[in-house]
Amino acid sequence: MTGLDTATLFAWCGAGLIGIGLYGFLANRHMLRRLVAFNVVGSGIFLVFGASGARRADLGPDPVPQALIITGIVVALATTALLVALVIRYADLAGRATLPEDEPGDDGKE
Amino acid sequence: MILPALAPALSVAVPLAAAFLAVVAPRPRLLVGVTVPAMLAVMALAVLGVRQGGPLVLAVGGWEPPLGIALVADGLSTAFLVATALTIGTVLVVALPQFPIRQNETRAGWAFWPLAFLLWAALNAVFLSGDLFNIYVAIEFVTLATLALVALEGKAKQVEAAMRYAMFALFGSLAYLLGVALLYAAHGTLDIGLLAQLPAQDTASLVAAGLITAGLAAKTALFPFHAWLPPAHAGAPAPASAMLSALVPKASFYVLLRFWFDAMPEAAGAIALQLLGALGATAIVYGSILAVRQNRLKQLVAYSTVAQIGYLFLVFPLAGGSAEPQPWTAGAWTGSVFHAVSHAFAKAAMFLAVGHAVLAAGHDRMSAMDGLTRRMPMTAFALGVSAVTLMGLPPSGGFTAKFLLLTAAFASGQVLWAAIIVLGGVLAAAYLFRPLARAFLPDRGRYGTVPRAQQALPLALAMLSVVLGIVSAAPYDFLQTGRPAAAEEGLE
Amino acid sequence: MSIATLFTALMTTGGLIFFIAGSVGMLRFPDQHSRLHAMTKADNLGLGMIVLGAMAQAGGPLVVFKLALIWILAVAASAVTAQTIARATLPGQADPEA
Amino acid sequence: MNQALPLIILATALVPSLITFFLAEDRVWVRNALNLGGAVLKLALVVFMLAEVGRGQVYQTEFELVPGLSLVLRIDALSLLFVTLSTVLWLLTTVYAIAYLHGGKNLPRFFGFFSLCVFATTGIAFSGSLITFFLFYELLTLATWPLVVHKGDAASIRAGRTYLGYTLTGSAILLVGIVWLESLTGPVAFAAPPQLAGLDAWSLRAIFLLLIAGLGVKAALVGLHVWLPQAMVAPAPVSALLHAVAVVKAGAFGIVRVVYDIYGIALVQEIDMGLPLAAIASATILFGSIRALTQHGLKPLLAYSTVSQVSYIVLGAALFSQTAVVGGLVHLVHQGLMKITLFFCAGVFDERAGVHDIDEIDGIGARLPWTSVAFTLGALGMIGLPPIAGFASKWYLGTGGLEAGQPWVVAVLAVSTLLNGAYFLPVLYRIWFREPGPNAAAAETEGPAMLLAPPIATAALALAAGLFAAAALSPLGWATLIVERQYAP
Amino acid sequence: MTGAIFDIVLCLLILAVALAAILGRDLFGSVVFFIVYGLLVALAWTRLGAVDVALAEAAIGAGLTGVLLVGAVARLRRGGVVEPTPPRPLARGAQMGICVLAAGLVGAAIAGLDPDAAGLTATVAQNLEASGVGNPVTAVLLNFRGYDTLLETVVLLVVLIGVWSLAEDRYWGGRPGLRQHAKPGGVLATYGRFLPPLGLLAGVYVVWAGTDQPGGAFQGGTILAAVWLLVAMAGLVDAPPVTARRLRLTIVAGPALFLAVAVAGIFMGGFLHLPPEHAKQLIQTIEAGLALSIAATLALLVAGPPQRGAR
Repeated sequence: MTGLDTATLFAWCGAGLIGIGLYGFLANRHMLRRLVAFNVVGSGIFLVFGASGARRADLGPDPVPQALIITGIVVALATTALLVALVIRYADLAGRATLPEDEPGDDGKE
Repeated sequence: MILPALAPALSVAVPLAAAFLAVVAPRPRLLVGVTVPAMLAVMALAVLGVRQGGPLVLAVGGWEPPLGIALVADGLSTAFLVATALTIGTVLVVALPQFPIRQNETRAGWAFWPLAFLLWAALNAVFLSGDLFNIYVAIEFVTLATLALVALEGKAKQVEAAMRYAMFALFGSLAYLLGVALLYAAHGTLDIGLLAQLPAQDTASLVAAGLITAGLAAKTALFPFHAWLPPAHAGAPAPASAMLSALVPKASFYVLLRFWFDAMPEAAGAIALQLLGALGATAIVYGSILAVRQNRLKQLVAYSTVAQIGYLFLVFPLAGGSAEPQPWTAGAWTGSVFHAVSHAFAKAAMFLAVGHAVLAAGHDRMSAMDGLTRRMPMTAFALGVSAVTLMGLPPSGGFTAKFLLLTAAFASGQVLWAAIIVLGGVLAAAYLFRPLARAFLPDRGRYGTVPRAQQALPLALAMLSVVLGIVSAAPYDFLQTGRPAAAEEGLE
Repeated sequence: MSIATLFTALMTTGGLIFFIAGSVGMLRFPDQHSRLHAMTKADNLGLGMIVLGAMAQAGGPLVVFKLALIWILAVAASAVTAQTIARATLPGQADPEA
Repeated sequence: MNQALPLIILATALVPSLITFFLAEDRVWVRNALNLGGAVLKLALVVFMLAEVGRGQVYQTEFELVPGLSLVLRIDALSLLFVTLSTVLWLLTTVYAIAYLHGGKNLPRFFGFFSLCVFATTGIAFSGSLITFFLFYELLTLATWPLVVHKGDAASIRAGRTYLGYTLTGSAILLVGIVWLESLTGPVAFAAPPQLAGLDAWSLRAIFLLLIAGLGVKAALVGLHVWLPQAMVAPAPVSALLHAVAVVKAGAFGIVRVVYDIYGIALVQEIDMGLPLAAIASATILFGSIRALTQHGLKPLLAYSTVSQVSYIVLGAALFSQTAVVGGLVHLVHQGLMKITLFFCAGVFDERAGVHDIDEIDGIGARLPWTSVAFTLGALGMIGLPPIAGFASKWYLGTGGLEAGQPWVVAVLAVSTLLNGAYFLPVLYRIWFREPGPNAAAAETEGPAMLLAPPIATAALALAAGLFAAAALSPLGWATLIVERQYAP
Repeated sequence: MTGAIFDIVLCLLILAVALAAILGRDLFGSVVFFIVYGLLVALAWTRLGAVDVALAEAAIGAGLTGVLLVGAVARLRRGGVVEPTPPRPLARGAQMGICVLAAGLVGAAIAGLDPDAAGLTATVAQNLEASGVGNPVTAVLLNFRGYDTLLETVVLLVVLIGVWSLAEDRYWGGRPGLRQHAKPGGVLATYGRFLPPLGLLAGVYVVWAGTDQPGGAFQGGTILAAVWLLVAMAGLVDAPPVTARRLRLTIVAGPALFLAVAVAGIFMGGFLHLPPEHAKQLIQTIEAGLALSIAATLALLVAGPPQRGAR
């Protein structure tokens, strides 16, 4: 990946996104924020994957990663949809959107 | 004989079709009655095919890898397929009275059946797939079906357990996905067979290997990532937790086995292998200590899963890291597969039996076991036999696995793992005999019982793990089909 | 610098100015309604000018039609959103809209 | 034919057990017929084999479980000695148990595990390789635990927990020793002992220690014996069969196998582990007898006496002389006969006259004459008075000790005989020469024939074993045959 | 040259918006930034030449995920769920360290890659003719790696069943989601009538064009789901009850059809084998079935579990 052609640039951008997203995933306590972070990391990984498929500008982007990324995006959506439903249901039942052990102050462990 | 070649395809198609029917026309008695025998027939076909013609490789859609996806049914995958079929088959029959479809359809009554069949299809898809990205989709499929099953009861504790599980599972699948992406970027193929022939020492492959191992370890609830398993498996309804505890962590462990022993045999550095072994050993000790302190039955059995999963990871220091097989690698590798399969039967039997005890007593505290031998002798016997397997005492499959791992530990001079294995057995006895002893206490006649016909099923499943211990020569040879170099016995 | 590229450059800079005006308006204006006003009016006009500029570069009539369609849809969408938000935040009138 | 015989004999114990488990509680007749039938059939087969093996015929079957782990069943003279003892006493104990537990609860479970336990004991006797021995050794633990906790009260659950704690840890240590040994020498079969001479002494000593410690738990060596007295809370037939025949003897039998069929007594002496083993055995003998002195319960007294008596066998095995080995092996049978008589009588005293402690036993001779006679015969045999069997084994052990140049063995035997006398004679005195206490329950009749026949039979057998010791088919004769055929140095 | 500058600016913008989405103090703000981030990533995909992925990212990644998150934030705010306090600085520092390490690791792996590896572009091009479709991505998605897509559509079904099973027992049998209602003559209602014909046309076109140009069942299905949601929001139509047989048939139709074609393939040469001569028609039928089911499933996922009676 010599020089700064489009593929390398976006691959580095993807790596950066993974770092940012992972931080969001670890640091945030609110479930929806962690879900946003999860999607950011996901799209970062797809960016790395897609950029690695576009290294040969002359041949055009490699269709296999593209297909896999579309599958990945749909799977990520499915996971997000289930998580959102879980978070809403948990908020109705327990009145909070964080796991007990993440709740600062009150002891999570019953 | 083209029929066996269809076995891999059918073993995914049949449960999917059953699931679609379960969604549209929920008649569980009919569905289970048709699907379970059909699947057992398909499994018999697969075993026959693999025994005669060696591994069955099916290029889906006629496209050969690297372009298409190859479904591989060799000794290892067929063993897991058969274990899954027998376990889920029994669980479904046991679940029939617990999730009935009366005239007004209930939420859990409807949802359990499609989810169970889909989990079955997902597990079969994982065990058959020879393509790393396809494994990603199948593992995600397993995780989502498990999430739904864990939260099926719908109370705050279960939803919380599902969310905690989701956090670990999401991290796991992202790490695995990134690893697969890097591998494709580095080698241009995702097929395990083709990857094996490529040299894998460049940075991208090593980073990918690390990510894939971390991701799958999180999904298998290996020691540092085990916090989600006990609440999730204890919270789910008994038939569901039987499927979850017995099979789901095994799916991600199976992928680890495929990755480290088939895709990149030389890539593992010694430190990585010892680290995995150390984490497994800590899991055994930590899981057992926590299991001893539990006073709820389902929690105790769930923590025992955390401990038993530790045994599986001992295969890496014992047999990993080198392509050319030492005499003991085949023994250690087969030992860990024996452990995985016999643990699946025993754990499923134990969760079902505990489920019946909890059903009869109305609560899942230890006192639910009082006087079990008089009220429900078959359930007590099933608990006893499955406990024997989990402790690795003869004549169970667990003992054969423990013996193979021990022989490999001594043959390869890593005596520490031997001590851990034996200590694990004694600790397992410590936390399993506590509830079993209560079964002999006289019950004050306040608990009911479960019809005998239903009690027989967990017992049959538990006896399967004992049969595996007695008739173990045939499975041992069967597991060697498709292994790159089947080394001779583990001792000389 | 053929006429078309000159025309596009002119129109896009014009559009840009309206966009900046709209954004500044949205940030600076005191209450909800005036901010909405600034947003929808200025940005849509800016978008219209940029679309016109792009049309000049377009290949065939089909692309021109597609660009026009984009502009119409954008205008319709922002109009509806502005109306709904405005109604939702009218003082005192509790709109049951979910 | 000789391939299938061991399996058939094992089946005579396994089949009744599996069927009994699933019989309903009230099918008493079928259950008793099944168990007694199995016992009688087994006895017949064993007698047939006594003749065959006597003529030098060896039965062996082997089938491989997994490479490196194969099940070998082999009947040689030593295994026959143990099997004959266990078969005869199993038949008598079943008769006794049917009478003793008549009308009790959970009987299908009891008799199921009872015959499963005998299946395991026969398996231990027949095992032709170390790993097969371990398989049945483990199965014995699992089969005996439910019997120990049979009553289901807090005391027996606690006793069960101690029992498991000791036995499972012991078997874990044993497994480590076995696998370590097999990793050095390959699968270990008793028929062809592995060449251990080449291996370094230290690992041999370590393995020897592991094996003896693992087996020592069941052989109730001092320090590892705690579970035995506590397991006395189990019903009388359980403590009779288990602690006189099955469990303790399995441990001692295992030690004999390890010392003679794996290491060979010469090698044991060479890595100088013979003396420490003899020392531990002697310590246990004395310790058991001393503790028995201080007991005031009848069954704990018998338990501690078992602890000390089993170590006679271990002592015999540890000494470097043929006669000592013969003494040890024959004591395996004699102690079984005598101790089971005492346990049967203790059970009858408890059942018919409600006697648990020694001071309640005054004048029981008048009320339960037959049982008291049997008890006296057993007790005198334990002390070692001729002509009862006990004397023969002590005599051989003593001469063996002298032969092996270990005179202190005779001293140990003498002191232990004195101690035996010290705790048995007062009991005998109370039985015969004391008037029954004011509240002693006057039993109307001594009890059903099925309850009295077994103790009398075993007492008679003990006496016969002593009187006809010289005969070829007597335990002593058989023991000398074993030593000459298999362990001649 | 201008392309490189645009790319650099785009990357910086993406990273900035991602940071804003992660670190934003207000939850709703973060979600809005996430939607913007999604659109920018879609733009990045167009720059990389992967138009199919751009379409998918925009429609699914930014669009639908955005709607789900916005709906969730609104629902939590109505339930009075309060924001937890941020974590202790020490933990934050450690986590930052881990993330920089992770990004660095991925960067090292990328740097180590061979710059002119071509992946499977050539192989796909050779077999494109036999796959029966023009668009290579659709060829991979529905023919070469059709098995992946089959599993993926079933994943959507699993999640829908999972979401429905999170309903309260008393609402089972009811209609999914909340009852939307808008003033009959109001702006939203008229918009709800004005847009659907155009939306349906666009959706069906995208599904149809998928065989030879960028597009396909997933992107088309999402557009159709969006149209249905708009009409529902306009109060013109309501979701059928969860136990309705025809609703369940629609969500199962797509995967079931795909499975049927796959199993039928067994008699024509192998599981999921599409004979080249009529592969195109087969793929189009599969895409149509999938689009229908995906539209229904995605719409129902946004609507959520049943929260009201069946009246």
